[in-house]
Amino acid sequence: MKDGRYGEFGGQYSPETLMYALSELETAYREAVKDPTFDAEYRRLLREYAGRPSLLYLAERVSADLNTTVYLKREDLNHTGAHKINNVLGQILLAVRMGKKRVIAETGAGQHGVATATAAALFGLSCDVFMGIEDTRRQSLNVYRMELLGAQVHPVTDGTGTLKDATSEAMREWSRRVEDTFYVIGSVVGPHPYPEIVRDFQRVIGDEIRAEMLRLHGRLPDALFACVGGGSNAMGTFFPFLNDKGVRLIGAEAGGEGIDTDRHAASLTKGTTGVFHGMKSIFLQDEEGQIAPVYSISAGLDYPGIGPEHAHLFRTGRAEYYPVTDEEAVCAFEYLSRTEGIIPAIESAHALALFRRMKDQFSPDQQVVVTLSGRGDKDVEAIGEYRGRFQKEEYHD
Amino acid sequence: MKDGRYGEFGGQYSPETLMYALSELETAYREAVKDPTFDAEYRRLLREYAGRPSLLYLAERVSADLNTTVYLKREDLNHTGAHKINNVLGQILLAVRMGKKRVIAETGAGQHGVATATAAALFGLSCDVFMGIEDTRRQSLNVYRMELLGAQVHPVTDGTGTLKDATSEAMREWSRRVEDTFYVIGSVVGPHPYPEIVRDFQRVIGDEIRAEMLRLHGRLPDALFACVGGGSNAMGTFFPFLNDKGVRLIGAEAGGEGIDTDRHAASLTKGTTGVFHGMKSIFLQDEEGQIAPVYSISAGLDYPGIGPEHAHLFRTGRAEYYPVTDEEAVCAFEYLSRTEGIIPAIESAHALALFRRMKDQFSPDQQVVVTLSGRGDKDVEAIGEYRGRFQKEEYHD
Amino acid sequence: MTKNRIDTRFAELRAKGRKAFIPFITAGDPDIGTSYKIAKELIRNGADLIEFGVPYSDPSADGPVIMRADQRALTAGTRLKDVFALSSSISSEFPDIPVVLLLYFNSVFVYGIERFFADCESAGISGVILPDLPLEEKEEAEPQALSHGVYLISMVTPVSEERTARILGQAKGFLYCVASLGVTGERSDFATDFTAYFDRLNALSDIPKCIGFGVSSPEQKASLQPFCDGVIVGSAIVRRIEEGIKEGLNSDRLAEKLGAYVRTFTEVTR
Amino acid sequence: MTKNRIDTRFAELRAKGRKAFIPFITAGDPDIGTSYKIAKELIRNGADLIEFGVPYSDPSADGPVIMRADQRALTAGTRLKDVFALSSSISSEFPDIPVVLLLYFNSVFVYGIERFFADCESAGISGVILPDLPLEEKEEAEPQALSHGVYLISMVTPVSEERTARILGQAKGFLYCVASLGVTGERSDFATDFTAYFDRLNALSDIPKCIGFGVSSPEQKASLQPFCDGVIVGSAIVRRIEEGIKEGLNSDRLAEKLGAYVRTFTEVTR
Ligand SMILES: Cc1ncc(COP(=O)(O)O)c(C=O)c1O
Ligand SMILES: Cc1ncc(COP(=O)(O)O)c(C=O)c1O
Repeated sequence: MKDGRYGEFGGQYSPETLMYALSELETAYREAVKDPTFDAEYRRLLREYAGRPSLLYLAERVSADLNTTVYLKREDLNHTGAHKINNVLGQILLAVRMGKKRVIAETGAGQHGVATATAAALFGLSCDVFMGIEDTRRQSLNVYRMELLGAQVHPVTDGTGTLKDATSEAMREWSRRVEDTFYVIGSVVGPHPYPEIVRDFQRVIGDEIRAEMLRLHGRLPDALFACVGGGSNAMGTFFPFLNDKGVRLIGAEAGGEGIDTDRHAASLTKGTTGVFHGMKSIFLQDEEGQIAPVYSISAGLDYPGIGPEHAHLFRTGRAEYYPVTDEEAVCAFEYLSRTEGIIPAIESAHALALFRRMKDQFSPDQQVVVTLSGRGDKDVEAIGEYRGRFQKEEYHD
Repeated sequence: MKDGRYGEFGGQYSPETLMYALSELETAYREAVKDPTFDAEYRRLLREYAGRPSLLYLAERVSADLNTTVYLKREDLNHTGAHKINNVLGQILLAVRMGKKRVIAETGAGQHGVATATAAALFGLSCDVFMGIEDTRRQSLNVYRMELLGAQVHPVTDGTGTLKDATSEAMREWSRRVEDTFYVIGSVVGPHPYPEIVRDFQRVIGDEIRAEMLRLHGRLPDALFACVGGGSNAMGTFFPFLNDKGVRLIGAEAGGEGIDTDRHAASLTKGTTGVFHGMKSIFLQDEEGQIAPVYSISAGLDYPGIGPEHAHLFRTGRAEYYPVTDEEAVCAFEYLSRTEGIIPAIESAHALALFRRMKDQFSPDQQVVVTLSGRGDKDVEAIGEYRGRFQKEEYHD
Repeated sequence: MTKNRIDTRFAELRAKGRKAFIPFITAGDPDIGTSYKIAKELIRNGADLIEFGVPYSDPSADGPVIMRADQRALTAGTRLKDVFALSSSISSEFPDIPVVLLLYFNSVFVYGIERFFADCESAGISGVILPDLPLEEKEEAEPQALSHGVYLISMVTPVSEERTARILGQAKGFLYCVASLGVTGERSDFATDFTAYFDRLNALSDIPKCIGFGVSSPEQKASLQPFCDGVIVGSAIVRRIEEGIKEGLNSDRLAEKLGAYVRTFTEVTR
Repeated sequence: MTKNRIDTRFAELRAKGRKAFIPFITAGDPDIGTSYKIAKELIRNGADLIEFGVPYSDPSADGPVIMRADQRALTAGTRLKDVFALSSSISSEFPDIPVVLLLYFNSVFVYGIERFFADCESAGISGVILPDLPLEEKEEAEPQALSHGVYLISMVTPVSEERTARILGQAKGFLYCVASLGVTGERSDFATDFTAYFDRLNALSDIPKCIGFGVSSPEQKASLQPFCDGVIVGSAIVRRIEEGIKEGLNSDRLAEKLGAYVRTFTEVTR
């Protein structure tokens, strides 16, 4: 497979303004991975700043309830509360290595923006984050967090005011300031080499799962579940197992209000091949390639495409992907909160919801790992609204 | 020293209705600590649920800026985001061991309530949390979190509607349902045996600091800083070092708008000996023992007293305590966010602020540990308001 | 040292085969002058002892009715010296009626334990109930109390379990038998099995036993009296004071109203 | 296969010592009929080539002015067939004027690459600019384009660095020289050192070179022309269309207004 291609997917469909920067990035990255001090510093930051390794948690009450053995990979316990920090620390180290003084990022749920602002603060870089205006409302707490971390948050009013528009705007900004700016992409999307870089920085999730499952059980898990927005936590989870045919790799897409409505973000299930945001992949679009407005209760999954490597795994059948509705995700969100005392990100709740739906495909002696990509504090208020709860007057004294 | 006494402080100043329950608790606790399976289960939960050990983080940029070596003990990375979970897991295990099916708790910042609701969910116990009405407003996100975890939150309208009133109400509720209810106290306060139990369940903080500092440097730190509300994170930090005279133990109290105003919660600095909430300790009160209304920007420090063991350490001079104003704490909150990409709880920011003020007492070759008792997500909005920021219109596109 | 009025009083009542009626009011609710008038009316209408609550900022063993009364009394500026003055007036005007204070230990501790009991003695106070000073902590105050002829009244509850014997072993004056779990406040019903409760208590000691916490009607009083030597009524009375205040009654009318209310208790199965 | 109009056009211009003026409009803004009228006026007022933008939902290389134009065109229901029809009319009415499309590669890819260029050929389209199909990905479309006599116009930027030689090595028709970093949109000033930029370009190839991205006034055009063979003006024109729409001009008035505006460019240093 040629560099940057995953079967027919991937590539580098970028404006010429960015092409030199992309090749510079690729060169810097190839050098960095060969440099042991880079890897050592990245590992040190994961350990001593992000707090890795993250827990592989045996969810006993869920296991008993669903009659399987379920482990949760607790990315929610990372500093800043999601898997996004793994990737950001790697990219920021690259940015520093390349002598950049300024970083930009797009963000959906705000987790990637918070992670980027965090790492930028840690390295004293200036940081601008682009966020759809709709998402700044859905995730206002994260807007505040980024500002506190010293980042400028730019609400993007174009289009649907969500992640795709934030991404477009970040790309525009990068092309304006490509010489002094490093663009920290938040998922396994965009032009090559981003999908590869982000996957490499997220594979620590799957590497840890693998090592821990071997340590605990002397064998690999039977299935891995993860949610897919752009697909970084899923790619990080799946990648180290790609050649282990016995391990089912299962992704949960945002089914929104249902894939028979036009209110969803189930790119693989309902999308077609296209070229957008620098990559060839599978997108929700019309017959002329106009990108469809998408929807999910989860800001982090509210994206009309998916990383090219997932498109390839989907087409080749190596991984499976199914849509999960808002309602199923919210139920799983509540279920895990009450059952294990763990409030998951609404994104991650999609993965758990999918596992709950598919539980009968697994026997009690099989082992399943669900990646909890982040914590749900950021979502609590929105879920309350979705449920029509939290009328303060209801309180009794 | 007699059981439950710390010099002149401590004791068991409780209504007769609760006395048998307290002795039952003490008996159960004494048996539990002797039972290796109890300790093993507690340690397992700390490791596999709370995510311990928590990181001891070398804050390089802060160290460079303040010209000392500063480690942060990262309790903010624990599941649920604060040190409170350490204690709660221990007490819930005790509750289960005692056959209780229901737990209650008071909460200030909401962190203890969230931790209790979390552990109650994990063990399938019913849970009621009492929270001052003022605090339900200051920390509304945590109210939502507790509800999601299946707890009932009862806003307390008495008095100043803060932690002291929530504590009184929890005690009332306990006396109503003492037979089937376990009262999970959130700090090293209350009647014996609570201060001892909570300290024992929090000493893991100090034990880990000690082991890690010895591993890293072969010697003990020169000073430990922690904030004191009731005093549990500070007691957990200090306790394993009580006999190490070379280690300065330094607590930060809530100085509010200044200790020369009547808007603060600096119990040790301005308080006198008294008896309240079941313990003899030092309280902010008038000449007839009426408890003073107190204030702090930090809901978790907004309490007119302190645990009896701290009162003893204060009187004997083994530990030092100084007030920190709201403004100093907010500055430290912002400082750490921007400098290290770590948003601390506003409570914890008091400890860091105190260290910043006292930095000249430490030379660059000395090592100081500041306990970051929790993460600041819960505070971001309130701090924004304090600063008069976050007018959405200010955004530029 | 003279004989404690409490002992005298219960001896008399036992001799007559009567049960004590002990009303409680918060001193200073709504002001100390009115408390004085109310107290006199209570006594005129049959109170055998009188219990004054000392208002406290954070009454953690009390329910909402008494919490509000404490708040009113504090707002009116009530201080310990006022409570002593009130007690002094009542105890001198009614030499047979024992005056008992109910207060949180902090009020005593911060005032100074020795000083407090000395002032009790001067004010003619016979007993002090400290709901948050259990057996285990009592030695901190009891020597001083006794040296001034004041009894620390012990409380016992249906869940005191094996502590019961120890409590009864050292109780003086009378035993405050908590009728049910929880804080002060009226109960429409008690879950407690009074027969078993009092069999246990009576087997342990002969001391006069009064039931309190939650007694809310003359009928309840009537049904509890057979078990014990007296009944304490607090929140039900304090609630009438609150109502009277809301109705805008002046202090004489308020005192009258309370007198009439208390008569409904004392008239029943005297 | 006939000679590509672009080559003919630039040969003529060079022969006359003239510089090309290339206006850009979004096809279908505000509707396809008006675009036709505007295009004719642009040509009558001196356009040497005409560039039609194909409206796209997410034009990530465009600034706000063209984003809004795309939005208007899509709202009006503009589809590729309309753009082909428009191009067809213009290319047949003005046999000398090359028509060039600017669109995102996804529009081509999803339509079908072979089908797309076949339809280009039928519509008399001479070139296609695909801003997100760089050198590295070009082979995916170029064979089909060329087999239908359509040039894929290459872009080069001041930050193409060592890529510049490769780009120029394969460029056909003319070279789109991006004037400055960033997306489309008017600039009051350029940071670019045009002398150095074009020395570099001219040393590498003789292909006609046109400057685009950000040219906002006749004066700017005048100052850039000496460096190159032509100037492309997009956002400045599209902004006048937007203004005309806001003023409520009908399509004839709008076309007239644009004709007059464009004349200010073509009159200057013709
Ligand atoms: C917690 C969480 N999970 C998942 C996602 C989706 O991203 P990805 O598919 O790249 O993991 C996001 C994106 O913001 C997120 O915040
Ligand atoms: C993060 C945090 N730190 C500190 C405190 C103060 O409690 P303590 O002094 O018992 O540690 C609280 C109380 O809620 C808290 O939430």
